[in-house]
Amino acid sequence: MNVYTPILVLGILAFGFAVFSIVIASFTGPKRYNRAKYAAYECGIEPTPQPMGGGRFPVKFYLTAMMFIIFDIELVFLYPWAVSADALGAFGLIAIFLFLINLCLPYAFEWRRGGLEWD
Amino acid sequence: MSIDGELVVFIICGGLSVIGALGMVLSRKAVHSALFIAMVMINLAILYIANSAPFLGMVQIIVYTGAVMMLFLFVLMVVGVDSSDSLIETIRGQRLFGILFGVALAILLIGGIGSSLGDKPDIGLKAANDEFGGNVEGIANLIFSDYLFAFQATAALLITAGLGAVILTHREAWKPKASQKELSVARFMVGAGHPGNKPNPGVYARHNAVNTPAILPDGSLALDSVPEPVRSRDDSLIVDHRAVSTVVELVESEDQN
Amino acid sequence: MSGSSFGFFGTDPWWMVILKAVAIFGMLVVLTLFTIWWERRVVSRMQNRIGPNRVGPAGLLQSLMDGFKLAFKEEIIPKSAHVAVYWIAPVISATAAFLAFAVIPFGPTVSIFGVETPLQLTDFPVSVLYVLAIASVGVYGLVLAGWSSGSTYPLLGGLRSTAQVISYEIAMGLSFVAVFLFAGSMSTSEIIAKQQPIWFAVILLPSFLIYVTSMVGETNRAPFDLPEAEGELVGGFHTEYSSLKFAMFFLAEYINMVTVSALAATLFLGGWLAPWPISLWDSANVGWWPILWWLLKVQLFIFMFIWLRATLPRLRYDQFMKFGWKILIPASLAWIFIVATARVFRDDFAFSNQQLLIAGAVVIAVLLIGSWLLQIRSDRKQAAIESEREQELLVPFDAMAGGHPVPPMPGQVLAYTPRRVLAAQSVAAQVIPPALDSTPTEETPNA
Amino acid sequence: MDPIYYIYLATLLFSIGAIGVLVRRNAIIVFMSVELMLNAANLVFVAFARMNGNLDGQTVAFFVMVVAAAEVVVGLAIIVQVFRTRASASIDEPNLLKY
Repeated sequence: MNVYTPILVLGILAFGFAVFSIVIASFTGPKRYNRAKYAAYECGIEPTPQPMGGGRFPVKFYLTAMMFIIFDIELVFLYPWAVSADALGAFGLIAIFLFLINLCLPYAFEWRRGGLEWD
Repeated sequence: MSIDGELVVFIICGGLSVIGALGMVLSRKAVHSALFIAMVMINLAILYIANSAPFLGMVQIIVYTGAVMMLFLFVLMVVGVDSSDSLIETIRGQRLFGILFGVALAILLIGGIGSSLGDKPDIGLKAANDEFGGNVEGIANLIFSDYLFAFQATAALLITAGLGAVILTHREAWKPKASQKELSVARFMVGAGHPGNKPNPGVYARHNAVNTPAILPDGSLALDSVPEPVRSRDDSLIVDHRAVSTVVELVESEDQN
Repeated sequence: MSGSSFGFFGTDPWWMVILKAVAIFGMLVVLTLFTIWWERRVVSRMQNRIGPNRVGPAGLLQSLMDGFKLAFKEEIIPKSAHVAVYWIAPVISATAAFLAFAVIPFGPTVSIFGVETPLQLTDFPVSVLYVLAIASVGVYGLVLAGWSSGSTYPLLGGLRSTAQVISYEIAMGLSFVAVFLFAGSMSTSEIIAKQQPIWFAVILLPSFLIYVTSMVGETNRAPFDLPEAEGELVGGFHTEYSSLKFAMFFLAEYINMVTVSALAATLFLGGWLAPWPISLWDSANVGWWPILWWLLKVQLFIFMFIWLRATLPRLRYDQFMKFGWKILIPASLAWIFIVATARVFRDDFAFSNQQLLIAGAVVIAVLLIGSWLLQIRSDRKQAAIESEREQELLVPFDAMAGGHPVPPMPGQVLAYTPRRVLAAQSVAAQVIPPALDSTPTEETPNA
Repeated sequence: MDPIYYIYLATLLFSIGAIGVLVRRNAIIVFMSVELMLNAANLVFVAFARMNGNLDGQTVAFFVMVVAAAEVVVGLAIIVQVFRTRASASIDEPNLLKY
């Protein structure tokens, strides 16, 4: 019984509860077919399969996710340092300081180029 | 081959990851293969934890499944979701040779590794982990001593990645964003079309859909009331309800086709 | 008070593990139902109305009955939905919401049926990272729900709320760094053991404030819940969901709220440690009492969520994305620098606390004034651009200015030659219809 | 349990990734197969770290993950550019970009 089996037990419990309640819904609920009900919510017209936004690519989502990856990597490097900061002392501080300054450059560049503004 | 906890975990997670990998390669929809590979990554994270690498398992889920696959999903949902593969093969028989090559690679590697590493002792990481007080501290000590140069090099790599992505995708706006004042001035300029807001679609009509133009007091259709994207798509979408006596007829006619 | 040694975790008998898991599961479901009821009551009291009081004593069973009602509602799966992913999304959301609670400590070691065990399901050296990992898996539920519903409103809602959760997850992660710096470890029980003398909220106040703000953004709550705003994107990513699948998202949202509050209590308010006046009573941190302190702290945070929802107006999407990216992240980075250098100066160069406080205050003051001046400068530059562009707007672009005709730059418009003005008037004439019985096809202006 | 099985699993995943790269035509799927191959390499690093008893394997796997993430950032930026000009993400179009 190592440290991780309780997580498995809670996971099975939660997964079972979620699947059980979703499967029940299809039996307990009534079934009344009505064409309008099953149409997707598009203010009343059939959505022709168009590329979303008419082919224009909302680049803001891509840029946010990209910036998230860069900061995620920064985060993941910060944690080992933070945990053993006392052992690493001043040397560790300078190394992390340089690392963070380096990672602020793409952030500053995107800020300046307006990648962070949502219109 | 003693049946212990780790073997059970290996069989379950290993099997799931192989199924996920096959699903990723074979699935029709791109988002499904993204989900399959996310499943593979989570199973690999569990295998890392089984190999006494908890920090790496968590990093795998946070950085890889949480961020990289999220970027994939973002791009997939907005770009290539429905761009299914074109089945024409530029190189004749590419599909067949690809699979043959893959299988040959697998057999070669397993054979080679199996014979050479058969009797490797399994020292295990108990000692290494506890030397600095834990797995994370051990990795931190390594990063800040032997791998310091690689650590700073990844920072430089991330600068180039960040700059490259912004330059490639972010288009500088030609003219600065129009302020509220400029917008209203442009709206009332000559030839700018209908300055006020247009009648809502479906007003006075028998159907409240967006593609039903409003009827003006003198009985003619106000085409401006149909929103521009619908109008620009094709005129067949604009439904004129004046001719149809009842809405029921319309609904049934649509049910037939 | 026995510090957390990992010897305790992983040695529970199997029935104890199941007992603890079921207890946590039950507590979470009951806490969710209670939070839903409590939120509706508090929000209504703040708006001078009574709130649910019909079902059960003072309306306590209201949310339970809502659950049952949702079970009996019709299951509508839209025609354009991708059914497999449509089913998986709520399961991912709900399971991830429950799993995050495996590492939250509720109390010290206590004897249950004669077995000495800590009041915590499990703990390992990277447990706070585990919570972050589960949170990022939970985000999958949002984005998949949005995409699988098929129509554009849920897709946009799903993408927007995912972008928001991602942005605030960074600020949350950065606020953990200062806590790990002081606690020296990432396991929740260790962090609580280190908070015994003084809570981290007191010595790391900026991190605490950043965490509380990003907590609200992370769960799509209160002032940051634009993707689900009725006026904006109808229902956000769960527009097309009905009956119990919708209940799963609802349950996942409230459990996420409880999880981030429990994490806030654990990391910053000393989890189950008794607050100051009660901690003087010596047996306050022993036995079953600490669960009460833990519950009070979590309810304090949940009350804050509800209070925010009842009072603050909803922020626009670009405003809180700007807030997330441009204010929270630089602030937490600066705070990490300050804390790290202060610790190094204190340990290696033996600065006294008093000197460090002065130096820290000076640095923070310099940063604040600097950002304030930057803001003024950029505002003034913006106003200058605006006024300069206004003059430019009044003077129409003259193609023949340099003697030789020059094409307009993008954004500049050619002066209206008479022919175009005439065409514009004819277009205007079109709008007034010539006759009564013209069929729609003739209507399209031929200019 | 003999850690050699992890290495067999990793080679299996690696070859499935290789097949994916060779067979599939959608640029994003090819990119995901490359990610799968990188993950298989990480698993081998972790298995060897355990066999040899030091943490170097895990640290290198950690760096491989970071580099793969940076690679995805730029790779997807290029795929997005190809989509913007060609409105399709198939891997045949990029060579037309030079015209």
